[in-house]
Amino acid sequence: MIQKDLPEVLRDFNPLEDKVLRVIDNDGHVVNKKMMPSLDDETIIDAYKKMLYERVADEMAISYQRQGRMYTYTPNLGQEAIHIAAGLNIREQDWLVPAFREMGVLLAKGVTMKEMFLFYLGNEHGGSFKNANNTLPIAISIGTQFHHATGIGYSIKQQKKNEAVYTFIGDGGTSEGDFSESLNFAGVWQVPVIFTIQNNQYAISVPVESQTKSINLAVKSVAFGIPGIKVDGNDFFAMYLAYKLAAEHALSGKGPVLIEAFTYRLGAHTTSDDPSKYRKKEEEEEWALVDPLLRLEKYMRSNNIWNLDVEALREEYKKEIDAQFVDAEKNKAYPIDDIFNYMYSDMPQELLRQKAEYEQFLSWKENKK
Amino acid sequence: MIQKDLPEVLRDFNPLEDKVLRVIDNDGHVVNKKMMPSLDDETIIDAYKKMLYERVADEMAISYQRQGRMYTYTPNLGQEAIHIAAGLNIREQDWLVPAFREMGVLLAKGVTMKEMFLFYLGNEHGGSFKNANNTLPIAISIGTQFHHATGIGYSIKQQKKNEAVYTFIGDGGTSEGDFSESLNFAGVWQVPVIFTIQNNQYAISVPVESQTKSINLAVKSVAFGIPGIKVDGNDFFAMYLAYKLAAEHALSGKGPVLIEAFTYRLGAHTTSDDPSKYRKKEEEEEWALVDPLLRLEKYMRSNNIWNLDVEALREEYKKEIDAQFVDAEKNKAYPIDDIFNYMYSDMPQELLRQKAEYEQFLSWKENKK
Amino acid sequence: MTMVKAINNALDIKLNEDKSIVVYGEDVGVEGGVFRVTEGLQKKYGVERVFDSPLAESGIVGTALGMAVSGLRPIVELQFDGFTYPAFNQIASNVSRMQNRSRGKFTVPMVIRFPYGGGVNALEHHSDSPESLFAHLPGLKVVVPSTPYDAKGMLISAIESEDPIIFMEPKRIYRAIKQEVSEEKFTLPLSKAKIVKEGSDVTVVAFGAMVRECQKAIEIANEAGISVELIDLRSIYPIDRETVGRSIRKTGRLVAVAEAHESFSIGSELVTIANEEAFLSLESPPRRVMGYDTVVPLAQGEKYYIISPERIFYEIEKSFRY
Amino acid sequence: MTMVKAINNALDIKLNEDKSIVVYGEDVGVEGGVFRVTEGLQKKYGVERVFDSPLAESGIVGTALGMAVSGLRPIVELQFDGFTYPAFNQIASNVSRMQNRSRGKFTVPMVIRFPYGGGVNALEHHSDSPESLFAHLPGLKVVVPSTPYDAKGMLISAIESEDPIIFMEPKRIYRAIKQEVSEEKFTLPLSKAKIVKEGSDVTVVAFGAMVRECQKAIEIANEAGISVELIDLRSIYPIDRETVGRSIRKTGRLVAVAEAHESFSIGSELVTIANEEAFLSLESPPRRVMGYDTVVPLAQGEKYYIISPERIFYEIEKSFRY
Ligand SMILES: Cc1ncc(C[n+]2csc(CCOP(=O)(O)OP(=O)(O)O)c2C)c(N)n1
Ligand SMILES: Cc1ncc(C[n+]2csc(CCOP(=O)(O)OP(=O)(O)O)c2C)c(N)n1
Ligand SMILES: [Mg+2]
Ligand SMILES: [Mg+2]
Repeated sequence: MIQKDLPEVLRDFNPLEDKVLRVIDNDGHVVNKKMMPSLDDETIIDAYKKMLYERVADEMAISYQRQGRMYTYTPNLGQEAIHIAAGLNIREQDWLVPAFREMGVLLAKGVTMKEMFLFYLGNEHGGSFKNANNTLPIAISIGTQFHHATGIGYSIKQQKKNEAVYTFIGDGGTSEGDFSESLNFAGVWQVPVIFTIQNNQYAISVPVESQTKSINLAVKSVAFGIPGIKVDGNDFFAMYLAYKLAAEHALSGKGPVLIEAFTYRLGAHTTSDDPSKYRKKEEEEEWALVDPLLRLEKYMRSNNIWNLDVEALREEYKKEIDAQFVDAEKNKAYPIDDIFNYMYSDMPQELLRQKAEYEQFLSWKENKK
Repeated sequence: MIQKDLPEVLRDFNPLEDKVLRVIDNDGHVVNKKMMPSLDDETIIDAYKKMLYERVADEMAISYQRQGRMYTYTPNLGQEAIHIAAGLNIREQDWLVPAFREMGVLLAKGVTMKEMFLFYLGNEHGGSFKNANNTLPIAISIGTQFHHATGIGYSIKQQKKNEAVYTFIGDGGTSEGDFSESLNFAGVWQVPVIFTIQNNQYAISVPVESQTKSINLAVKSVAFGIPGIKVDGNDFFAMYLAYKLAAEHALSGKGPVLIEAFTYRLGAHTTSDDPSKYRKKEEEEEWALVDPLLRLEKYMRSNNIWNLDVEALREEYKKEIDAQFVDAEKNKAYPIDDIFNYMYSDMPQELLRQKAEYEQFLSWKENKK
Repeated sequence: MTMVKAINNALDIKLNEDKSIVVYGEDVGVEGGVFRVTEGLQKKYGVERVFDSPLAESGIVGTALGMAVSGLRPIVELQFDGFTYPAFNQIASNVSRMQNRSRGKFTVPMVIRFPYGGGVNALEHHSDSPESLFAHLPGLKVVVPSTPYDAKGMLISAIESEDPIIFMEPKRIYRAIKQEVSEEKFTLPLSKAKIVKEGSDVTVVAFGAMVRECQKAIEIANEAGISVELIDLRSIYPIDRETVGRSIRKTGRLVAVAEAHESFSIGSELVTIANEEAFLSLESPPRRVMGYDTVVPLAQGEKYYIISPERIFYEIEKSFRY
Repeated sequence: MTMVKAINNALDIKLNEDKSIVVYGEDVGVEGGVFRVTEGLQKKYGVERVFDSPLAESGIVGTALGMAVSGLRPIVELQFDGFTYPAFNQIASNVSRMQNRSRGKFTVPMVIRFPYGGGVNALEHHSDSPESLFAHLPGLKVVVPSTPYDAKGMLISAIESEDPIIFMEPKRIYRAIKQEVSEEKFTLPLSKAKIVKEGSDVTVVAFGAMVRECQKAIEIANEAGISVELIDLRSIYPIDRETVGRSIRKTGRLVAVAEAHESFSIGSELVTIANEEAFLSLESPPRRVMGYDTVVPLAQGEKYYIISPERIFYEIEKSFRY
């Protein structure tokens, strides 16, 4: 009954019945022909390569962190199908309001690995995503970003622009008040926002079963009168279709959509986290078998469009990514102005005074030597 | 499908289909025999009298405010069936976590009109509800009380007590993050809490249609995996049944229930509010016809248990209530200690110092005369 | 005009002038706000620009931030001081920080307005003075007018600022002071204090509804032969330390008056500024005259909490005679 | 023991002693907390008493209040300083006020623990020092230990208090300081400052991770022939003004060191107390040495923000030579 607002083709996937949109199965076989998005081979190959790139970038980042060359890092391992599917749909003029585990979508908006590294090296300039159009910085205070997305949706609607907003949250994030508030605002305002819950089944150590008793997360849409759909988040085609239809829905003025992308966090929460404290190796191994890259590869192989030399690609990406890291690592300059200059457009005297005092201290220190 | 957790007899009333639990119609005729709670005549007469008492108390309070003898007051007009039905079910040991528009339930817990008046005369002692067992003060910061109720529910469950919690919120309050968060916690913890939304269709001037796009408010329960039911809030019998079954459900360890009591705020939001600014006289008149007192009276008349002289009762209540008001009004004593003494169990030096300074000022002032 | 009218007038002027402005909050549309500050604006500018939001302060502020980074200039109303707290996380974690976080890629031109302060016999949560909480958060400017004229000019400046502004309105004098205020557009600087009255013996610093109480206290002081300089702070963050410092260097004495709880407050900040700017001139201990560290009492007890002209005079005299 | 171990030990002792105590928050159960402070407790006391909650700080604090008025004594963990803000409304509107609102019918025996402060190369929102925000709210007590010993004794006292306690843990020294601490139960007063080192020229007041930095600064000062008295505040609200005042009356000088933004802060409060308690003894302007009014920078910029022993010494010397 809420689902009547969904694009027709999705209506069979009622989260109230815990239905899941799926196009290929774990072996890469198409299980739902009707829903297979029509993508040409190049696009599929390109998608695989982008997923691989994100994977390699993650692996590299983890190793830099292990080498002590970078601070705590948040990997995306296992969630790449979601990101690349969103990334292929999001347009230059669309808005991206990220949480903190959507690197592939950021890359699609034009963020570079150098910027990502700079951010994780502790430099705010990395996190500003200067050249990524209509892209907000990473949101760390969980849930708050959903309100920003809804507000941007209001701007778009009020100014009659041809834009949509993509925003993301984790399964744990659905417990925050802001999650519910913002979906409710979005429903009332009927704004063009595509809300994605990346349900990777854990919030750090807490399994989603301890997070909520709702039958799934897509069903939460019912509370706010907006359409919701649960999608197999490790199925690139299902995710692609979901975003394509959600974008059409949003852009045609029909309001927001909530997508639950059901997936699994293959890695640790961050490089400071040790999942063996709270989950079984077997579980991880089981999910490794349905790795989104593996699944897409299987599909491509059985459809004879697999022509990739993954090892060669990996080497190529590694080199390219390492060059970006080294470039970021070189950037050790952090002028003291960077602390003060961006707090305000019109900097108050009070900050100028504080800076001047600090500079006095610095010159005293200099003189002591 | 969520509704499977509801008491069997309520399962036909699925909020997903926007069904409403109703026992008598607007003319007081029983429309659902099966659901008619078995109440003896005295109980029904007693319920009517309690509703009338709350009604008269409201009218008196409004007139005291108009006479300038009391500050802003929040009337309950039109919502009495909900309050008296809850009040007849809530037990000495059960907890009441009120919002600010449930006077009838407070009275059932042992709060007196004198206390209510004292509170609205601006004295905190009125709002402490000293003699009402397990009753929290009025909650003004909307939504916050739902968390308190859930926490109390946890205490009860953890300590295996035979207690339930009754808590209330308005339709507007369902938009606050705390509303959603607390239902989610309650679902995960499976606590014995009966959450009531008094949907009186307005949040001050804002109609419920501008508050949310969900098909009704009971359906919000689906997002948190707890049973929910929409009840005709002007139908005393329906409300009674709903509370009876919800209490059984909660007390048998089956977890929380969300009740939407669909009603109408017959009066102003508060005595400072003027509803003619935002709603039509005709709408008010229409709803006046389905006044819960009128409906119960019609039922009683057609079932030959109407033996009340309402005018006499009104006079009796007026006198009794006025005596309580006058008593409250007399209480002008407000020792300065009242400001400081209740902030802490173990009062910090800092407060003692502040009080001493103020007393120095007072004695200076005294000396000046 | 009253302050209510002046604020309404400022909103009207800016809504008319700048299509990117939107005004929303609880009951600000049809109802025109519980204090009637936004009266008539929805009718004039339509429901797309002046509207009621769902009842959720975090949502109101959080969505406004989204609007502010995407081409609109939202002005949101929070219904009372005590209901700013549900929005605290959005304010502290995002509104105040988005510009810094994005290294200036996004500015946050938005205004958060709300009535604050005591003295109106209100229920709990309707009498708070939370200025010190917001002033401690980096990235915000916090201002409070004390007259209809200032309210209008400062609000227009706030709306035109690229930085997020917390605009606190002293509800106690919403309608208590009438003043000739031009219907034309004018602006006032956001971070300048105003010397309300010059004097030589004691500096009194206040803002909002307390300015008027200080004026009454000064009359008593005059009779007692004490010459008071009264400064209306207007900006809580940043504090105009030049004006405040200069005055204290002249008088050697500070009495800082505000309604909030005294600990960790604007009063403490002013005492600190007195030390930083005028240490060698101080002739008596700079002094806070403020509310206690207690909940603001309900109507019957508020007389003890609220700061009377007499009490201000008492402190002025003590400072003077020290 | 490290401070992490000492806090764990305090929780263990109290959980064992008092069945009404529950411990919960994000990842405190199986995981034992992101800093391992609650490690092993769920195993020992069961999931009914030590457990993970859904991810919602307002919910964690709001439900704890419900528990506290109904017979339990909850100890909740908020994962980081910057994630206390979503709980701000529950803290400001209810936790701090329920006892007053109910005229003592209900007390609120609960502890809100969280790691705070900078110096650990963290992401945004993981380095804040929000003590001044909580200290301005009437009805709370705010404490910060600086050693494992204090952490244990103060936490046990906090748990036993009938009043709600904000218990801030300096994450930077969670494991940096080891100390002999008895495994037995002991308590420490919650509102007493500690004189860490006596001295006669300058009073330095600090708390949490800054105490250790001040100790380093004092070594430099010693060499320069300046005798510093170091006070570890331990209680932020209320401040032990007796101890602080007595020291400043002796030395005539105050340097207040803290990590938070300097405006409207604990530093301002200490300067004010110096004026109120020791005005006639002051020989130089009491001084705040604190963070700027900026977001705490990420790792690369944090060196500018963080307060070094050198900078503290610089201020001590300036104060001394004034
Ligand atoms: C408001 C807030 N509270 C707590 C945290 C600390 N924290 C960071 S990530 C995380 C778990 C998030 O889980 P989920 O939403 O499922 O996202 P995931 O990490 O799985 O992508 C927590 C508790 C935070 N960042 N923000
Ligand atoms: C957090 C918060 N925000 C705003 C208010 C101001 N306020 C008081 S009542 C009210 C409307 C409440 O509407 P509803 O929840 O439907 O309850 P009703 O008044 O209809 O019983 C508002 C906005 C408040 N008390 N608390
Ligand atoms: Mg997750
Ligand atoms: Mg209502």
